[in-house]
Amino acid sequence: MVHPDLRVKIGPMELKNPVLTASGTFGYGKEFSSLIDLDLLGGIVVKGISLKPREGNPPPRIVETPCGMLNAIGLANVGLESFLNEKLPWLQGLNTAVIVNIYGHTVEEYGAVAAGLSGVKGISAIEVNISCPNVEQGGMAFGTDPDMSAKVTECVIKEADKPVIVKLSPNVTDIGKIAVAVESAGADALSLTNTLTGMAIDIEKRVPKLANISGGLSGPAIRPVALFMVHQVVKSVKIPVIGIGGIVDYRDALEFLIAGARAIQIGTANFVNPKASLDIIEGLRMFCQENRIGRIEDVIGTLKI
Amino acid sequence: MVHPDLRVKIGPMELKNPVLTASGTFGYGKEFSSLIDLDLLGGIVVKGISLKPREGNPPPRIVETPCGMLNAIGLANVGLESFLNEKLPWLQGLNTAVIVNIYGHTVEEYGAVAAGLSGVKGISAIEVNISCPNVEQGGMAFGTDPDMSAKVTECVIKEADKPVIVKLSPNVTDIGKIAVAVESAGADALSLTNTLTGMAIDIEKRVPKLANISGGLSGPAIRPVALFMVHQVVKSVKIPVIGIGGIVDYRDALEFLIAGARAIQIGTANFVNPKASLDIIEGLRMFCQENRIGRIEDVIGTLKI
Amino acid sequence: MIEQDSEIVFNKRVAADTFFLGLRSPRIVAEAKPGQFVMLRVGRGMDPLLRRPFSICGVRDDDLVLILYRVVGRGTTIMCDVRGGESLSVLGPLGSGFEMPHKGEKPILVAGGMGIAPLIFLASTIEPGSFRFLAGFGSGEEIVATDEVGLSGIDLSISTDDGSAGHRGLVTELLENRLAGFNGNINPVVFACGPLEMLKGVAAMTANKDVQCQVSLEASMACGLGACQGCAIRRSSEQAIAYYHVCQDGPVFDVNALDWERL
Amino acid sequence: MIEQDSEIVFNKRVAADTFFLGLRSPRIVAEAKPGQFVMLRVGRGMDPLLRRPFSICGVRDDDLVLILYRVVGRGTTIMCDVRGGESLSVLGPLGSGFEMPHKGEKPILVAGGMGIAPLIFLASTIEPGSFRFLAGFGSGEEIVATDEVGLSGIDLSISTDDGSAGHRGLVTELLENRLAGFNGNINPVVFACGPLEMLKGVAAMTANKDVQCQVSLEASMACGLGACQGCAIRRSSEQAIAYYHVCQDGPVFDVNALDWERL
Ligand SMILES: Cc1cc2nc3c(=O)[nH]c(=O)nc-3n(C[C@H](O)[C@H](O)[C@H](O)COP(=O)(O)OP(=O)(O)OC[C@H]3O[C@@H](n4cnc5c(N)ncnc54)[C@H](O)[C@@H]3O)c2cc1C
Ligand SMILES: Cc1cc2nc3c(=O)[nH]c(=O)nc-3n(C[C@H](O)[C@H](O)[C@H](O)COP(=O)(O)OP(=O)(O)OC[C@H]3O[C@@H](n4cnc5c(N)ncnc54)[C@H](O)[C@@H]3O)c2cc1C
Ligand SMILES: Cc1cc2nc3c(=O)[nH]c(=O)nc-3n(C[C@H](O)[C@H](O)[C@H](O)COP(=O)(O)O)c2cc1C
Ligand SMILES: Cc1cc2nc3c(=O)[nH]c(=O)nc-3n(C[C@H](O)[C@H](O)[C@H](O)COP(=O)(O)O)c2cc1C
Ligand code: FES
Ligand code: FES
Repeated sequence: MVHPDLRVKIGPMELKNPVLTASGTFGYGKEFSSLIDLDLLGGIVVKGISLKPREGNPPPRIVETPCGMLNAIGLANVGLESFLNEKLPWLQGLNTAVIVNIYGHTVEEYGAVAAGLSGVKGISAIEVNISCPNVEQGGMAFGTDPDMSAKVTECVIKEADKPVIVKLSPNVTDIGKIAVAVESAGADALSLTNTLTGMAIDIEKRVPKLANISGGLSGPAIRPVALFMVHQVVKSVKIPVIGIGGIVDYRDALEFLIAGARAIQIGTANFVNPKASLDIIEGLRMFCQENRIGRIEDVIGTLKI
Repeated sequence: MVHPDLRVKIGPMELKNPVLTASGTFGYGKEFSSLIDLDLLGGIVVKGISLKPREGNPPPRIVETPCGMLNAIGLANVGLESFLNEKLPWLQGLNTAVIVNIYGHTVEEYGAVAAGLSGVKGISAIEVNISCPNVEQGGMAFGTDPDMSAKVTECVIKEADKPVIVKLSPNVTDIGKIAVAVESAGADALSLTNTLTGMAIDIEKRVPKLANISGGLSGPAIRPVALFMVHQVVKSVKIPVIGIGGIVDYRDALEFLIAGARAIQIGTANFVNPKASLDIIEGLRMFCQENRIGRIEDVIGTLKI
Repeated sequence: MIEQDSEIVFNKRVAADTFFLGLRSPRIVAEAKPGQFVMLRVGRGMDPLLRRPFSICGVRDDDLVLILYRVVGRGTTIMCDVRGGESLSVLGPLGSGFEMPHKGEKPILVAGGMGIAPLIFLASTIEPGSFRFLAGFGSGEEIVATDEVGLSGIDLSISTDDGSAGHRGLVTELLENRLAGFNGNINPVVFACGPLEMLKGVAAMTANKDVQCQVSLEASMACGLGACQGCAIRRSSEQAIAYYHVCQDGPVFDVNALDWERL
Repeated sequence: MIEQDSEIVFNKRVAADTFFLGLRSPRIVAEAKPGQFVMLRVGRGMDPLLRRPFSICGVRDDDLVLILYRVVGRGTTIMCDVRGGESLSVLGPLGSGFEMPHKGEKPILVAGGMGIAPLIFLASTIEPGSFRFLAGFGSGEEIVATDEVGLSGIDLSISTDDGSAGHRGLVTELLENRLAGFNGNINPVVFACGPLEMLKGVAAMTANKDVQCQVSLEASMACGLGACQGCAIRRSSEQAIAYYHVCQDGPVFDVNALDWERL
């Protein structure tokens, strides 16, 4: 009882604890390395990587909202090549799972990034962000259509030699449908949710507060929505689900685990409290101790309905 | 300049100002009458009325969330007959627009409520809540499907002798599509959004905090999402749009008006500050005065992109 | 009923995690009846969002509304940091209040924890010595039975869960003893407020018996005005409509009006 | 760089809407360089959510981090209510800081409003009398040029928009006069911080000219660590990559590194 077992399995991948940092909120890991011991984390999901480097959207890119924030970073990233050469070697030196978040603007681009990560050591899994605009189909996100979601998934799986996690968008009528389509396409796991689309207006200048007009809403504000979607998806699929959305403390994390998420990701909370992920791991440990729970696995999916 | 003109037209209906109170958050008006002068409001949207009285869901029905709340009232209401006999006469004595929010569990039920309101004096418009579960089609809300949304709209219009406002659900992939379908079906105006579906879990008892499992998220947390949807819908349709979602002060209200909403509704804010709607009207007046705007109409839709 | 920013005259600790708040609001004082409550807006921001309900624990000097509260979560943690001179938005008085005891009745006030708050107000309006006041607490350090909160000259029977003061055990045990002592001549009438489990115990001793009993209940609330229908509570099964609304139909109910099995 | 709860030693009003905050953090003091900043978490709740960035205005006694701030919105309104003895979570020091002036250069510090904060720190680290300090304010009551904030013994040239103190007009006019006075022998080097419009004025006088100039800029920030890419700012168009990140590449930039047309 003194040391509860926090390990969880996400399909073929084992994590030392269920707490990951979410893509885009933790840079390439190094940015937080002088503040916290990264080796204590369940894993790090790096900023979304595309085939070519991307500069991202013009500023302003972020705006605070009630208990949340909107971002329109525009998937700025160093690109696959620089990632492999400049960022990954440092990450490989860590003793934690490294998950590479990827995206593309065409199905083929997704496949190409996955291919580029094939054979590379020190990567525990690929997380596929399907919330990006599908340029071939007029900009509506891949992740809002079950068929396109499945296509992207298949294409990545074909090229990847690592477990494939598909990250779902919450901006859909029926997330269960998308989840099932992605599961059928062979994904090893699902993570959800990405940000809700939102907007804010500067009433003095009468312009959108974000140069990009709209952005993605994250933070505690969206937690109830994300939790409900996790609850729905867990009921719809058999593959493991990773919960994301507005988690700031261990109690929030427990809500997702109890709902059936096998791991969780911490996003916006990293900005508010750079130690949030470690505080959550510690909180889960204490919760298990106080409630005489030997393994965190025994908490997962214990929601009574 | 001393007295800016706050009047707005919503299709055939003229309001003394663009501030309405949202359905379900203001009872039948009377509940707030000892706190504020209701005659100052642009209008009151009463609690959703169904053909027969409904008791609503078992408690707990509400739970607070970060900058928001979840409710699962279950559309408890006195029913059409009691509304007409017991609630409406009092409302008719007011000098403000009274809008009756209605819903049904079948298309026919919607029509029947609209028919029951036909020929009744003192009702400025009907607002149709299409976010309720469609019992004939397995419980998915009418408002998540363009065809069903259109059907409900047509059926209500056939029976109604008053302007018909259709209130859209935000829990959809493409709200623009639903808006267009409802416009084509002949709606006079649209209001949006209703609540986002969400959930919260009691980690000690491992049960949902709401007896109904999920509920509708409202309050400032959802404002960016609602605003973006208003922005999208305003671009997609020609009929007037009423903005709803997380508005707590006149600055929030202005974001929606600038985005193109011709009026706004105040929901959860009524609980936090029972004077919220009047404070907003006063704030809009001051804003117009300070910026030498003669008519609030001149603010509507002035977003520069 | 009004809503206004009210000056905090004092906000002081009176027992473990327990604070006593004095708010200046002559208009609420003028209207307030025992059993009614107010809703306070804690903090100026939007988080926590909703007002918090608190029973009126008493009034003083024609202008002070008194509140006794325990720090249990985010809202009350913010509240206990507020100092005299600052102000809070108060909405009230809300709810129906107790039906006052009649001649020839022997009131027994039964409080569990912070449930003592509305009963202190009630006690202050009925003749001293004419009633019994039973109050249960978790432990001795939680006892608020002091002059400060308006309990001077009142003879309290106290119980604590841990036996650190008064009777060791539940306040319902005190009530049981008390009720057993009554003969047919005097009608005991019970006024109870406290945690649900305690109230269930009180109901078991009084519901559908010859003992009249009014209980003050809690529920999650959004509006406090009867507008949102959030605070529903099951009526006793004989009644046609399934739910009361605690904020408007209550918070005080006749014990026989509720469905205790399903509360 | 660290993140820790730090004790507030003082938090006092020093001019209209302007406060001076002393936070105990020996570890930040040990690392801090002029031009760097910290991010403070205001309030304990989740609203406002994000930390607020503030320049380090100085250090004192090996353990005090000094911050000068103006109340402009929700976060700073909460901050100005915090009292000595309470604590705030501080993250820092962040960013790159100024490149210190070299021998033979004549530093000119140009501040607009709260832009004075990092320049006060800079001034405290260079030889008294060896530099010029020009400071613009909205009006006389906003002037913070007092001993209290560490400006004793420094000869400030002041301008105010409304002429209520010093030169009536913009601080950039003071700079223009000053630059006009230089001959070829001495290299003026400008350090500027203030509102964007003011910095544009400074850039117009210095960019692609013989005058070296470092400007300290602001941007909306989420992380302050270079992780979120939220604080992007346009590089000058000659450069291959379009954006700097203010929190990491700045907040201090060489005037020639930025695309002033599109800022
Ligand atoms: C009519 C009425 C009168 C009340 N009178 C008093 C009083 O005189 N003194 C007093 O101390 N308290 C009273 N309460 C309870 C008080 O409202 C809650 O303790 C308070 O709202 C908790 O706020 P919080 O933000 O600190 O807790 P939160 O952070 O909201 O919650 C912390 C914990 O308290 C529980 N809780 C929250 N709200 C309630 C509630 N309404 N009822 C029961 N448990 C709750 C939560 O489930 C959670 O476990 C009354 C409640 C009602 C409905
Ligand atoms: C590197 C850096 C150093 C800074 N140093 C100082 C300092 O030493 N002293 C000081 O008083 N301020 C400084 N600022 C600005 C300070 O961060 C903002 O004034 C503060 O965040 C406003 O918070 P608020 O919640 O009160 O305002 P909000 O409610 O968030 O906003 C109120 C108004 O202020 C504007 N605003 C908000 N954030 C910023 C920002 N980052 N930059 C410019 N305008 C903003 C908003 O657009 C809005 O109009 C600095 C900013 C940066 C980026
Ligand atoms: C600034 C920022 C950048 C993000 N970038 C990415 C990204 O590159 N790829 C991705 O899949 N998700 C990205 N996200 C989404 C987060 O990973 C996460 O899904 C979302 O923020 C919800 O979690 P939270 O509420 O804990 O932040 C980003 C989020 C933020 C706030
Ligand atoms: C307690 C509660 C009850 C509601 N009941 C109804 C209803 O009966 N019919 C309806 O169309 N909308 C109902 N709504 C939705 C509101 O009218 C509004 O669309 C939503 O709350 C978003 O606005 P807000 O963020 O300002 O609250 C209800 C909302 C709440 C909080
Ligand atoms: S709290 Fe709204 S009806 Fe009771
Ligand atoms: S604020 Fe996050 S990168 Fe600069």
